[in-house]
Amino acid sequence: MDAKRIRIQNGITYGMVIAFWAVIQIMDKTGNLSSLLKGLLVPLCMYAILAVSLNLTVGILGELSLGHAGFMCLGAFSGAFFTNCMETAMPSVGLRFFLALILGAAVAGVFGLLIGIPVLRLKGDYLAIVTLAFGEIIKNLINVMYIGRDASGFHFSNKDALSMGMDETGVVIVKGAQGITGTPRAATFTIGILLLLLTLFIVLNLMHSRTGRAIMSIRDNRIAAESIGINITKYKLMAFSVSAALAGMAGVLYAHSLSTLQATSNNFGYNKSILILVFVVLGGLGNMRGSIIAAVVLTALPEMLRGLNDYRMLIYAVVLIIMTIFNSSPKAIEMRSVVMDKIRHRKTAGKEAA
Amino acid sequence: MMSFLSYFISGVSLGSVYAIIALGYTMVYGIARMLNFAHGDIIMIGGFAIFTAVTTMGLPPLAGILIGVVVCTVLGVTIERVAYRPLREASSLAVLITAIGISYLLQNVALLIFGSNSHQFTSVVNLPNLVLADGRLNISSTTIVTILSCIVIMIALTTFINRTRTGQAMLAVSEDRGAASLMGIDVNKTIAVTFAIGSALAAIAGALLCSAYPSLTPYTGSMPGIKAFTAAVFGGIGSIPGALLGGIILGVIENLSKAYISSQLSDAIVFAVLIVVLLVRPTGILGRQINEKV
Amino acid sequence: MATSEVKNTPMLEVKNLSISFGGLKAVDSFNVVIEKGQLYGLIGPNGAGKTTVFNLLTGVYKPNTGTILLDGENITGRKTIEINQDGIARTFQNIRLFKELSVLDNVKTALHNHHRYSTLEGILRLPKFYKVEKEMDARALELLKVFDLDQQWNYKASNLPYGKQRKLEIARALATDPKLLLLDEPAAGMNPNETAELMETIRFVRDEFDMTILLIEHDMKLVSGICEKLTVLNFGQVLTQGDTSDVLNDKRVITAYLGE
Amino acid sequence: MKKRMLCLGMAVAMAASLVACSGSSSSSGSETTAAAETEAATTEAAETEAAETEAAEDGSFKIGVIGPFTGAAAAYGLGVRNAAQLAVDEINAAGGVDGYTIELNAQDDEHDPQKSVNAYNTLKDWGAQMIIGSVTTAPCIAVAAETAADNMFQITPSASAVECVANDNAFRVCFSDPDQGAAAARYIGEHGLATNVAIIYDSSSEYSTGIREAFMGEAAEQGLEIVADEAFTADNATDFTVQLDKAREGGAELVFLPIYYQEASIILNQAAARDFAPIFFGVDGMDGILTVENFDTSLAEGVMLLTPFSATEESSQKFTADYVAAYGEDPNQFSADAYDAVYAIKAAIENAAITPDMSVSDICEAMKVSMTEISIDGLTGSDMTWNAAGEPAPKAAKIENGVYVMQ
Repeated sequence: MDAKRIRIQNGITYGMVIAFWAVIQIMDKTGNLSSLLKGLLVPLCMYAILAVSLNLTVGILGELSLGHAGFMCLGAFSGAFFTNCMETAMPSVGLRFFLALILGAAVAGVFGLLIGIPVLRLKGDYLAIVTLAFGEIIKNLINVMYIGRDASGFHFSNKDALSMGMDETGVVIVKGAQGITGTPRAATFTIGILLLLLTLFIVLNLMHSRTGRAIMSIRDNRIAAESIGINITKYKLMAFSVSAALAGMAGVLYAHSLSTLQATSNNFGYNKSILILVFVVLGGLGNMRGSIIAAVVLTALPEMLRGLNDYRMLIYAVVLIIMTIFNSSPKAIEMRSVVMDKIRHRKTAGKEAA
Repeated sequence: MMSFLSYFISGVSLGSVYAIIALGYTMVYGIARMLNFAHGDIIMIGGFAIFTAVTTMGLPPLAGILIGVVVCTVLGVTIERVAYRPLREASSLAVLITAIGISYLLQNVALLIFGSNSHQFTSVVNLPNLVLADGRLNISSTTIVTILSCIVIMIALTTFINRTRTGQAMLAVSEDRGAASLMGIDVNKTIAVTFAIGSALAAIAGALLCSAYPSLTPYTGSMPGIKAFTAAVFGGIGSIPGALLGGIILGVIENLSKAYISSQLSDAIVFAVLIVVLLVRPTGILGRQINEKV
Repeated sequence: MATSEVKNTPMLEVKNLSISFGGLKAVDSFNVVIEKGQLYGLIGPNGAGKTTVFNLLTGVYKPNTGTILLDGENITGRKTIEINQDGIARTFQNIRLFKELSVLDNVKTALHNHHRYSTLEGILRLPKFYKVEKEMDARALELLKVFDLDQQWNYKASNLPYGKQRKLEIARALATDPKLLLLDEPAAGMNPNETAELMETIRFVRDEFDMTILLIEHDMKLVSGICEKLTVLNFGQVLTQGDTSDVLNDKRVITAYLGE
Repeated sequence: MKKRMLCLGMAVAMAASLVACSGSSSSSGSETTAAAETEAATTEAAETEAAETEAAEDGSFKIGVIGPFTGAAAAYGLGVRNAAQLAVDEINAAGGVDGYTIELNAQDDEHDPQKSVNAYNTLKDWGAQMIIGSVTTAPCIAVAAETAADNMFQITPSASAVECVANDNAFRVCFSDPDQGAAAARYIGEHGLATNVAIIYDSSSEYSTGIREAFMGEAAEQGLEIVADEAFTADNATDFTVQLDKAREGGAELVFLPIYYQEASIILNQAAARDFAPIFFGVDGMDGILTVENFDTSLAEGVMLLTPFSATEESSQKFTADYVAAYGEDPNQFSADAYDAVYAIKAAIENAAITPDMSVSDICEAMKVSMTEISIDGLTGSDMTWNAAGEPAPKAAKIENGVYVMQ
C-alpha cells in the first residue's frame, strides 16, 4: 500500500549516502580532499552505522540502551583478534578483514542475544542502567584478558602475559590494557560506505516488514501487541541482537582503521554509548536518515571547531544543548511551525501575485 | 577479622559518599522524572568552589562549605531554568541529552578556569583518627564524618519531605504532575526547589568526596556520579532510604571484591551484582513495584 | 435476532473462576456459558471485576482456581499470545492502539500470525515478501472497509478521532481471526449517534464474521439493544445471569447499580 | 514536515562541514588557506598565525604537536604544548635554527587514538613537516602508523610503549616501559631498599601495565618478593584503602607505584591517613607530584622515583622559572620531555643542515640519520643520544624537604 512512499523515502536515504560517496570521490580525484577529511571518512561511516543500529533499539524497539559501545567493543576485539591470528594462515588482508567483519558481527550478535534474554524484561531507566553495566563489564573483562599463541596453541590469562607460560615462539596477541596492536589498516572509505549501505538495507527492510511491524507494535503498546499474538520476547531479542551485531560490525571497521586497539573508557565506555545515543536522539527516533546526518555533523563538528583551540569542546557542548532545545522543546517547535507557516504563506501569496 | 573490618569500614565510607551523591540523583529523579547526568559535575564545581574559598582565599572550612552550597544551589537552579525547563513537556530522552550537554559544558568551563592539573583538596575534616583494637583498626576521621553526615542528611530530607508544605508539594508533583498543578501547586517552583536542594547536597557531597579522595580535577565528578547513579538505581531510584542503602551496599561490595576477589575486576563485579539485583527486583531494592494496569 | 441453530459445544465455558489480589477476591467463582454466535453482555458497577474477568480470559492474569474452555478446549493458564492464537481477541477499556503506526499497519500487525514470511525473506525482499504483503494489504483493507476506515488507511492511528480509534481497535482484534471477541466498553466516550452506529457495526460483525462476542458495557441502551444474554457482576461475584430483559428487570441488579 | 526541515538544516550543516574540512589539499598547503582555515581562532592565535605566515616567507620549519588538551589526560598534553612553545619561542628569539624560525601548531586528541589521527591530519593540512607527539601511548601508536606511511619525522616526548617508536621514522625522549620497569626493580634490588615489595598499578592503563610487567620479570631476578600485586582502574581511581591495607598486611617494606602522580598523590594521602609508611617508589609518571596544587609536600617526603628530569638541576631551574613565568604553574615530566624534544629536533636539523624547503620525506630521511649522530644536554639527561630506538638511562631521585635529591 504505502510501499511506494516507503520506497521513495528509502531511496532518498540510500541516494544521500551514495551521493556523499560520489562527492568525496570527485573531491579526491581533483585533489580537493584535505587530509583531515580523508582521515575522518572511515570514522564518519562507523558512527553512522552505530547510530543507525542503535536507532533500531531505541527508535524502533523503543528501549533505551546505554551499552552500545560494549557491543562495538566485542566486535572490534574479536575482529582484530581474528585478523592478527590468521596472519600466516591467510595472507590476504582483504579476505581476513571480510571474515573478521562477519565474525565480529556474529560475536556481538550472540552476546546481544545472551544479554538480551535476561535484561529485556526490564524497562526504561532500569534497562538503560543494566545495559550500561554490561558495557562496562565487557570493557573491564577485556582489559584483563591476555591471549597469546605459541607452538603448542593458545594460552589465556587474566593476570599478565608472563603467567601464560608460553615458550619462546610465543606471541602475545591480546595484551590486557595494552590491547591489540598492529592490526592492518584495511578499512577504506568505500568499504565503510558499503557497510553503511548494508546496515541501512538491513534496518530499513526490517523496519518495513512483518517483523518490523511486530517490533514497532511492542514499542507502541506492549500489552496490545501481546493481545494480538505477537511474541514479545522473540521480537525484542531479534531487534536487540541485530542492533548489537551491526554495532559489532562497526567495531571491526574501527579496529581495522587504526593500528592500535584498547578498551579504554574513551573508546568503548559508557561515554561512547551516550555519544551514539545523542546522534540517535538529535537525528530523530526511528529516523534513519536523521541518524546518519546527526552522526556526520556531530562527528565533524569538533574537528571543524579546531580553530577555536581551548574553547572548542565548550562550544560543542553549547551547540549540543541549543540543538536539543531547538529540536525538542514544545515552545521551540511551536515557534518553528509559526515561522514555517509564515514562509509558506508568503510563498503562496507570491505565487498568487504572479 | 580485623582486616575484614577495616575493608568493610572503608567500604562503608566509600559507600556513604556514593550515597550522598545518590540522594541528589534520587531527589531529582523522583520529583522531576529526569536523569540529571550533570549531577556529578555540579559536585565537581562545588569542590572547586570550596577549594577556592578555603585554599586560595583562606576562609575556614565551614565558610567554604557554605560558599560551595550557595554556588551549587544557584548553579543548579540556573541550569534547571535555562536548560531543563524548556523541555519539561518534551521526551525524557531529550532532557537526558541536554543534561549530557550541561555535563560537558561544566567540565570544559572548569577546565578553562582551573586548568587540567590536579588540585590537592585540603580535608574539611580536621579531627584525629579513631584508633581501635591497639592500632590494628584505624578509622579515619573523614570516614566517620562522611557516614554521620550521610545519615543526618537522609533524616533531614525525609523529615523535610514529610513534614513541610514544600515537601508535600514535592510528593504531590512526583505522584502526578498534572493533578498537582490542578490542586494549585506551582509545579515549576517545586521542581526548582528540588533542584536547589539536590544541588546543595551536591556541594556537601563535593566537600566529603574531595576530603576522602583529595584530588580535584574538572573530571573528578563524572565517575563517582555514574557510580552514584548506579547506587540510586540499585536502591530503587526515587526512594531516599534506597539511595542510602544502595550507596553503602555498592561501596562495600566494591571494596570487598577488591580485597577478596580481584582488584582489577571490582567494577565489573559491582555492575554484575547490580544486574542480578535488578533481575530479581526489577525496580531496585526499595523501589516501588509498578504493575501496569491493563 | 436469536441464533438460529443450537450447537453442542458452547464457544466459551467458564467454571468456578477465581483470583485474589493481596487477600481481596477480585473475581470469585465466576461461571458463564456462551453459545456460538451469541452476543453476550457482562455488566456491573465500577470495580465489580469485569475487566479482571477479561484479563483472566486472555491470560494476562493466571486464575487461582477454575477452568476456561474455549470451544471445548481447555485454555486455562496459557499465555496471552497462545490464547490469541487459540481464538480470543480483545479490545481495551483505555484504547491501546499502536499510536505511531498507520491505520493500515495497525491491522497488518494483527495479521502477523496468519500471513507469514520469515525475517530473512523480509530483509532480502524475496518474492514471497511481495506476495504476502499484497495479501495482507488486501485483507487489511477489507477489514477497514467494514469499519469505514479504508479512506483513512494512511493516517497515523493517534490522529484518528476517538470513535474511529475504537473501531480500529475492533478491526485489529478481528484481524487475528478469533472465534470469540471480547469488547471492553466499546461505547465509552461516544455520543449517542456514534453509539447507535457502533451497535449496528457490532451486529454486523457478528453476522458477517459469524462471531461470538462478549462485551463489557455501562451504556444500558447499547446493552439492552444488542445483547441476548447478560451476566451481572458485583463485588467479584455473579449476581445474576440470564436473558437480557429478565436480568435488567431484576431488582437486585437495580439495587447493585444504585446502591441501597 | 518538521522532521524534514530539521533534516534539511542538518544536511546544510553537513555540507558546510565538508567544505570547511576540505580547505586545502595536503601537499600544496599554501599559507593563505591555512590561515583561512583557522579564521575562527581567537585573536591571540590569529596574531601568531599572521606572524608565522610572515616568517614562513623566508622559510620556517613547521612542527606539529599532538596531545590531549581536554579530557582526563589534559594535564600531560598541556604540559607538552606549553613547554614546546616555550622552547620554540626561546629558539626563535635566539635567531632560530640555522636562521630559520620554527612555527608550532598544537592539536588536541583528547587521549583518543582516532582523534589523534584527526589531529595529525589537521596538522598535515596545515603543512607540518615534523611531529612532536602524540603525548600518550595509544594515540601515539595510531599516529605512528600514519607518519610511517607518510614518512614524516616523529618524536614523542612521553609515549612509552615499545610499539610507539617501532618504525624507523619515530623517536622518543622518555624511557620505554620495559626499560623503566626493569630499571626500577634493578635499582631496588641493587641498593637493597627492600625485599618485600607491593605493587599498586592501573590495570586499565597500557603505561602502567607495561611497566609492571617488566618490573615483575626483573624483580624475580633480583630476589624481590612481591607480597601484594594490586590493581585499580581509571574508573575507580579514588579509593586505594583496600590496596594499601593489603600491602600492609603482606608486610611490604616498599610499595612500587608505576602510575601517574595524580593517583599517587591520593595514595600518599590515604596511606598517611592510615599511618602506613613504607618506602614509596615511583617512575617517571610520579614526577609532577610536587606540582599538584595545594599538595602537602610533607606527604611525599622520602618518596623515591625514577626520573630523567630534576627540577633542581641548574638547567632545569631556569626552565622551571621560565615556565612558571609564562604559564603560572610548575612544569612536569611531560614538559621537560617536550622541551628536550624541541631541542633535539633543533640539534638534528643543524647537524644535517636541513632546510625548510625540503620535502617532508626528505626531511624525515635526513632526520633519521641525524638523530643518531647528535648528542644533547637536555633537562631529561646529559649527553642524550639516540640509536634507531635510543633511550636515555633513568636516574633515581628521592624527595627530601620538598625537593628532589638525585641519588
